Amino acid sequence: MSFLPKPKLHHPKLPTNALGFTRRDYEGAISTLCAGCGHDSISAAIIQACFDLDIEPHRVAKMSGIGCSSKTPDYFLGASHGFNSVHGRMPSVLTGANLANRELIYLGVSGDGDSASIGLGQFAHSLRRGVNMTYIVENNGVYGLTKGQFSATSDKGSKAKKGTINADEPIDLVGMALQLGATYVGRGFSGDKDQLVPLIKGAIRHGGAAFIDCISPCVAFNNHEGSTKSYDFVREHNEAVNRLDVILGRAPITTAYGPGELRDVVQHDGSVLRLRKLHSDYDPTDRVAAMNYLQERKAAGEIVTGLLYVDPEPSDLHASQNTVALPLNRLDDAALCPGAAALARVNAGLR
Amino acid sequence: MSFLPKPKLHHPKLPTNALGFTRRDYEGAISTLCAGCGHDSISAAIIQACFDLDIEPHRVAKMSGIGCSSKTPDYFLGASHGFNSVHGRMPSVLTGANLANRELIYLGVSGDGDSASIGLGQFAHSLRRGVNMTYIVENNGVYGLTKGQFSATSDKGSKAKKGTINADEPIDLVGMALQLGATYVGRGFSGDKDQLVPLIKGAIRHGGAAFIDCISPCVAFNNHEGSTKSYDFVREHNEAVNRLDVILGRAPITTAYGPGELRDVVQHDGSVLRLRKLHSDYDPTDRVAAMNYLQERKAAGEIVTGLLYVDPEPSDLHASQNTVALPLNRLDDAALCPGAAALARVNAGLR
Amino acid sequence: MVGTHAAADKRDERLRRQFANVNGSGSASANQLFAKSILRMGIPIASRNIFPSNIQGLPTWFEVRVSGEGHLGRRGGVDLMVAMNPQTWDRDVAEIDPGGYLFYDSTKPLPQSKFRADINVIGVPLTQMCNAAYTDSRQRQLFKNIIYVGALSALLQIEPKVIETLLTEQFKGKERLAKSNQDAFHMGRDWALANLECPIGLRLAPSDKVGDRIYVDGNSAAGLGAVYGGATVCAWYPITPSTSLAEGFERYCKRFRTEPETGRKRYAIVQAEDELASIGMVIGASWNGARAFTATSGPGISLMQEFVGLSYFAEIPSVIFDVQRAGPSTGMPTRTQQSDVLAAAYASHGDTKHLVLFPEDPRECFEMGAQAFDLADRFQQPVFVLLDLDIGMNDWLCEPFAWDDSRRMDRGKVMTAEELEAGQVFGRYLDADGDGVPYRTYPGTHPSKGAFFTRGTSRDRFAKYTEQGAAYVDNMQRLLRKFETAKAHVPRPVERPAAQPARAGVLYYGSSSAAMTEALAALEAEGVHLDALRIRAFPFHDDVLDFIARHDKVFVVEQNRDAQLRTLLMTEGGIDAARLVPILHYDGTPITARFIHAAIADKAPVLNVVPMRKAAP
Amino acid sequence: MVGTHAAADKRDERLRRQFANVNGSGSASANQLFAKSILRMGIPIASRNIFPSNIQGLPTWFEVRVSGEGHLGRRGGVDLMVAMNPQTWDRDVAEIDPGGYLFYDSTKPLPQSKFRADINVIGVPLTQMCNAAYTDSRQRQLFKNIIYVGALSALLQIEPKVIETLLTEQFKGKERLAKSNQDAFHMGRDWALANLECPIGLRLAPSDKVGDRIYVDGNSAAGLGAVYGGATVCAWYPITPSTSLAEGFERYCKRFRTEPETGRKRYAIVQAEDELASIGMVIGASWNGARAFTATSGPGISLMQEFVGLSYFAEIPSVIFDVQRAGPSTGMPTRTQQSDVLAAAYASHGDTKHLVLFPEDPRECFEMGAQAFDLADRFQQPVFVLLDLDIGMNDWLCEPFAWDDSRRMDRGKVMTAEELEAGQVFGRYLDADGDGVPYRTYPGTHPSKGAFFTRGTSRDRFAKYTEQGAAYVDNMQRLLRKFETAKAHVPRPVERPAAQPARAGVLYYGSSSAAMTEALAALEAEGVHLDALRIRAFPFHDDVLDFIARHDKVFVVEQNRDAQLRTLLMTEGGIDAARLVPILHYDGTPITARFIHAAIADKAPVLNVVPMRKAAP
Ligand SMILES: Cc1ncc(C[n+]2csc(CCOP(=O)(O)OP(=O)(O)O)c2C)c(N)n1
Ligand SMILES: Cc1ncc(C[n+]2csc(CCOP(=O)(O)OP(=O)(O)O)c2C)c(N)n1
Ligand code: SF4
Ligand code: SF4
Ligand SMILES: [Mg+2]
Ligand SMILES: [Mg+2]
Repeated sequence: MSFLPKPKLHHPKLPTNALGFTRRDYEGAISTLCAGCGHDSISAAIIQACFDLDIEPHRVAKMSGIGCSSKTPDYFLGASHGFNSVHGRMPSVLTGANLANRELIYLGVSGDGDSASIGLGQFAHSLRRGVNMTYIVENNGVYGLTKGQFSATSDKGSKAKKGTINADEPIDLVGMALQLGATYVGRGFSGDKDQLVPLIKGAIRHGGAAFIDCISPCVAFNNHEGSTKSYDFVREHNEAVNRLDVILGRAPITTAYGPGELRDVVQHDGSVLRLRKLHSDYDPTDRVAAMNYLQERKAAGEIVTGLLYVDPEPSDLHASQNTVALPLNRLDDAALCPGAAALARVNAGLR
Repeated sequence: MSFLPKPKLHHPKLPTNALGFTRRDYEGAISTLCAGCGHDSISAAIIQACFDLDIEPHRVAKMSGIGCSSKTPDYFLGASHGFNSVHGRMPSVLTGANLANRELIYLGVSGDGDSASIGLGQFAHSLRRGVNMTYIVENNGVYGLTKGQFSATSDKGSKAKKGTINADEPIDLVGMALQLGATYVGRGFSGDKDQLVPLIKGAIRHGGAAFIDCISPCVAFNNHEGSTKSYDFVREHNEAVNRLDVILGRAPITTAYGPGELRDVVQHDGSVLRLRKLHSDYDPTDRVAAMNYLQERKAAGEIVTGLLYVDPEPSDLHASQNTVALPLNRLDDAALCPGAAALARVNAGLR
Repeated sequence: MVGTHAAADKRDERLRRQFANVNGSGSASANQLFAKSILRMGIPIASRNIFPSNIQGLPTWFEVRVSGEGHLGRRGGVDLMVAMNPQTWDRDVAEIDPGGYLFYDSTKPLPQSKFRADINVIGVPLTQMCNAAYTDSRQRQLFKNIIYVGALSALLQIEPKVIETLLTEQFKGKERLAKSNQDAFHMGRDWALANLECPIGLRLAPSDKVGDRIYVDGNSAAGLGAVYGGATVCAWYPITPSTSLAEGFERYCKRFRTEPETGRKRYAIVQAEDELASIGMVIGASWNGARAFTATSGPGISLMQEFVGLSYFAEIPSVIFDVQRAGPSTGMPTRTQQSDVLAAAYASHGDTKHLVLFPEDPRECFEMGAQAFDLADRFQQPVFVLLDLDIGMNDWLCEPFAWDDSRRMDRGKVMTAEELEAGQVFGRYLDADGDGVPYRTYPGTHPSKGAFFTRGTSRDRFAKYTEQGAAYVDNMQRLLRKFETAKAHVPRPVERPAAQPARAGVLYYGSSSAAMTEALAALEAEGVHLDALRIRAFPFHDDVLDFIARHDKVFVVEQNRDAQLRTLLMTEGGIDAARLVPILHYDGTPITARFIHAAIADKAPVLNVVPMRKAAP
Repeated sequence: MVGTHAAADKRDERLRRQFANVNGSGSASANQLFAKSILRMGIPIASRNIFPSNIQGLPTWFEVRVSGEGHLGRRGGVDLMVAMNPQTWDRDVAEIDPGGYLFYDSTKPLPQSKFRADINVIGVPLTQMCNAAYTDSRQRQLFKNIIYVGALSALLQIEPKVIETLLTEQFKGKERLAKSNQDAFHMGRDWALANLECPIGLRLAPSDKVGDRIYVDGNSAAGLGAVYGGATVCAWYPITPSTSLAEGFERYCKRFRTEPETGRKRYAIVQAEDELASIGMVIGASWNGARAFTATSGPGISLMQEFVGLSYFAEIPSVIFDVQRAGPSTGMPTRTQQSDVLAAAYASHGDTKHLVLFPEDPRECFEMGAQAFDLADRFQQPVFVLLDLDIGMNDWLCEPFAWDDSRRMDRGKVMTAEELEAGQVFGRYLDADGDGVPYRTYPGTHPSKGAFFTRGTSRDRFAKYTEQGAAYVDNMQRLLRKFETAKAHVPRPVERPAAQPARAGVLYYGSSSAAMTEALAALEAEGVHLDALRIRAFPFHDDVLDFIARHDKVFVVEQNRDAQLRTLLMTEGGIDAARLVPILHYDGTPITARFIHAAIADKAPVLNVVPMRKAAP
């Protein structure tokens, strides 16, 4: 049995996508975040990406932890099931959900406190398992919801609104993700939607563990001078290695990788990641080189953004589990229960 | 009041160190680990290092989590207080202990399950806080105590004793430690005591967060063919970047860092790390270069060992906390309690 | 809830006002100004912030209780509503008691249907006044709050002098700001005097009932208690409503614990990566001889369970301040409850019992905040101090903090190097004194004596690992003995006997105290006599069991759904369930006197007490 | 504990043997051989492994209970000790009941002082025999075990044919190994027949009491139950004694759940990074419509508390097998207890109540292992299945597993796309049926209907976030209603009425069952009549309260220190503490019939029952 999506009735002039949905069909409840919060821009980018990709909203599962960032799944894709779980544990909940039904699209939204402080372990282990998901950290360097304490991604020397200076080494989630074997790694900035939307689109179409670190200033607690996560600071230090376009549908125009400007990476599902290179020595399909480049630029104080690494032929957890094609949550009694006759044989073997 | 250590009466011919202790004075209870377990060799190396460094045993605090590796603190330094805490949480317990008394030497012993699986978060955060400690992971790629499941440091493709192949990306604790800002990072092998003892000595004399990943084969569950943590495999793939000597006491003979063989790094406390270089392009004081080198060699299948990185002038948690010189656990009522007069002023301010 | 109860309430005034401003903006300080001005007139007040679990833009309330008798709990119902938030208008108007007052911004006319016939309406054109007086939009917003404080001062007969003084104090050094605030205040006041009938039926008369009491929140008080209690290590993870406890500790430490010569700190505060790490650090520090604590709330308590079990079984002191909020799970993070009682008392798997303290107000938060460390050191186990959001985050009027300078930290049974050197037998888990409490040594104490290996596994009296059943049982029974010993050391309950001999009693604890006192007075006025006992600690002092034994029925008043303290009473006291009648309030708001009163009056038949009809007013 | 109880025991034989070999070496399979051979003679046995918390080298025991009546619990005391471990000699010898037997390796002479006068000593020069027969040291070690099995077969009259068959089965395909084992067996047997008085006083006679029963461990059984229950996702973290449950699930899945055409799996098993992740994955999978579980032990239960609260409050099914070990903290990881009852029933901060099942043996582990998933789906909340190390890791003789092929998974109230399409009102937390149980939808069900946002915070009936007290209370009360509904759905208690009308009763649960049955028989033989009720689930079925109401005094037998189930009975049943007399065994060894017998007999005076003096033997 299948039910066709029924787009809500909107203003007739709103543009629609291939499924007949308008952008509004991808919206959610009204945000209760602070006006100007970077997180709201990321929600908008997610909405745009899903619209562009012609995704059926109800085929997305939105998961999050706890924090201002983790509230956002309520503010986009209102027709999707969402799960605002507990602090720092989105990755395990998402992993379980993914195991249960391999057919949905999994979108994990988290904060820097949620993923780099309390949730660092789950962040790491979900990536190394290759869970097929788009994992976005809305990174503002502070705990927004609890009013402005430093998080573990705060840079050493960054100044809090109240004046204290952060003394601990920061955790660079992108560096971690690369080390941990994530197969799609990007960094965006909530202030640059043009860059962010395709990053998200590429991640959603990626068939493995896709991670996006999205710097997302907190206007309430971390947008002052001295902060390294303010709009101004990020704008000044942002160094994009490439610009991405995600091309769907027809056969890709495979551009050779010359000294020129464009490079096409074809993902497993046929989607094409078209990269316009901004740094000529950057190859986003070479993990070790990417790590090295990022370490160096970080040491030089740059915030490198763009599609930083992609493995166009990723594996995923279902592959390593070797699960059946049908989602596990659709298997019925016949497929699951061995029955009385088999049990009699088990009993016989136990005498 | 001070009590002089009273070495036990031993065979008169046993060599003694500067404090008059013999190696026996640094031993602990009899090990209950399997015969041949790598962990026992690490215990022996710790004993040797403490003997060599003329450490008063009771000035060491030994902490661990849960696992075969975490049992070992019972098997060395019997005159020290030890703390076998809960699984994966040694780092926080050690951090607290360190805060309470900055004058003791903190030795944290953990396993790969303990530190890379359940304990990854605490591992990371203790390093980025710069806790002054020697943190050793006795890395056998399996859960020994629970009988041989893969741990998170198991290499992808490594074969379990029962035959299953590990599908998840491994966590490289050395790579993590470097990213997280540890100021002393080494990798050793329990089968190479000559390399390991000075690594531990250097770590103990280091004034910040020192981490040693020590590969330590599990003879019961991970020493078979197909395992990448077996004695044979590690011996074959071991690539030492340098050999270390730790020189104490008199003024260091500062050898210039030429194209030649030796390099002396003087640590903050005056101890000299004398490095005999085995790879001429390896500079253990350049964090980014070290990370890059390690990524590359790892990709090439090598197990790089040696002193991988050191910051000879590390900071530590007490520095960033700006705590008083006297250990906090020695502050008395007068130093801690503001008293009734101050309270009267507090009250007055609350009316 | 039942309606207003006559006479006693006639003399009550209670104000509740709403504002739609952002948390932390001017309105909050205007609220404080209003509350403090009443206090400065010598009139006891109780104030409560009611705020949402987000940062900006959602409705917030500030509730002020003023009572002639000096009752400081919530009464229930509203006499004067300052309705500044259109978003919540209907709900706010509905909440006013019949005959009460509605104060609102009358700039924009509202349809008649938006009001009620049975209340008095006071409109002040606040926006219009602001727009006329200020051009800057920020100023308009800011001063609007001060203007309505001015108007209220006229309506309620608050002395203008008092507010002037408060403003001068607040803006010390910023004279221009002080001046413009004074002006705004008078603008409102003058408008009200000129255009409204002042004062209204609710009026404030200077009094001397405040005395030397202080006005402070429980979290700050507990933080200060930890300073006085000698805590040097605080490891915490931010969570509402406990964050301000760690912050309070830091504030007072900065003031009192900075080494004058060097500027260095006699304390360490670590914002840990999570609650597991926080409690781990506390245990590590305590093991190593420092006094250490953490502050958290429900979810943190759940995450700390494993470590709490270690602290119990390995016998390492730990102090955990749990500022309770409404559970379960994330629950209502900005609402109050007393629902972590069981999670604290029996925390962790296996057989465990922990010490729990229940402060009734900030003064006890201070006192117990200090005492918790003595108890933890003496009994070498976890000590929970159970605050709740109501005590923790609201300013309460309470007795001033007190400290006896001859008091010394009780570090418990710690064997020193001298004692070891003198040959005293040291068995880490040996019950040398027969009270169940063993001796410990700090690491690094002595070169060759007194070292031991701490573990969460079973061991013998000399800390050697063992799996022998007899040794295990021996140890577990000693732990029970220790718990028994603790009964006489924890804070005793406080009894408040009824005016007449009573066959029924009531037990209560923590933040229910103020509302309880008021409810008891109201019941007594109706001829319902109850002996009352305020429980201050678990394990229960013998007095608690005596009290129950002396009464046929005992009400147990709690702010949770499942009567959690009652479970402890039955289990530990062996008390018949039928004799313990639960009175439960758990909607997340602080319990009110009216609620308790009604709930008990409802059950009066079970007491075989016929309440006297009260005389006509 | 008290001494042996006469007549009934005369027909009992009980063997306990020790070996110092490494876990997993030949001795373990020799033990199995010995045990199985008795079983194959049709004689019921119960066997228990007692092992340390390490991998190699420390002492291990294997205990076999043989009882003419077919009692399968532990009796207490040892009749025949096979003392193979010099390390534990003294302790082992001391444990033998007067008149019992000591079997040992007599190769090296031992001084007289090492023996006891009141026991029978049987020496066999095992080492000498091995050294003579084998040159390889591994062989010497290996075959020594088979040799003593041979000797024991002669001493106890075990049929050699049975053992030969077992060896043939065991070494199928490895005929040479089978042969050499047969030889070793006969070497021991022949030596004993030639040199010892065979049989001894304890002898085994073929019987038919085993019937069609099976011999299996509870963890495997529970894992199989999860397969039959339709679980598809298992997320776990290794911990003794629960590891073999996940392994059992995997083993049976490999066998029954591999898609024949593709070799792909109809299940997923993730070894998570810790217990927090395990339960998180379970919740995620269940939320998404798969049946999912985790298996753990005490420390894991502590770590899962926060997530369990989420599962309760957000109403997401989760199944948690807790194979209990001795707590608190790390406790005794290889010893048994029933001490996580409270930690499970009231897991997490805030007001919570969870479903808990108590299987008595592997058969019930299977049954409840399947049923737990129906209950979790139906009630949308955590369901704990409380095994313990004794049931979980030992092979038990029990009724064969049974399955009705007409049985279908009860997926509970799941609204389908068709129903949504047909316009059914969907409110995620709406009590549409008045039983407290709401409807849910699986993610991805319908393009425009039925989606909702799951959260651990409070929300209204339509899953919209709210902080309104009334909506919160409404929801919390519905959760109580749901719990009430569950009472009739969880497994009913099983009553075993006394032979004569009894005024006293006894309650027990889980692995105490077998020892209880034996103790009841012994008490009955002495004239102490007790009605007995085995509790199988929390919340308590009305039958439990009825049972208590029908008796003046009720013993509650538990394997923990703090009488945890008794706490639940008082709290949930409102039962007077004085009527519930705790009988507590908690030294980490499985409870014995003798212990229960003695403890109850001790308290017989409280029953006003004078036990009849037993006739002289
Ligand atoms: C177990 C637990 N501890 C603490 C909290 C309190 N808390 C809520 S959100 C948060 C931090 C959120 O920071 P981040 O993930 O960076 O999100 P942001 O608000 O900055 O977007 C904390 C500590 C909680 N909800 N649960
Ligand atoms: C909370 C918790 N979960 C699980 C366990 C069981 N456990 C004990 S040791 C161990 C793994 C140890 O592995 P590792 O740290 O690598 O140590 P090794 O034994 O290999 O030296 C586990 C899972 C435990 N003790 N506590
Ligand atoms: S507090 Fe910061 S992170 Fe939270 S909503 Fe406001 S701006 Fe965003
Ligand atoms: S199981 Fe492995 S890690 Fe544990 S003691 Fe034996 S060899 Fe060492
Ligand atoms: Mg953040
Ligand atoms: Mg290991």
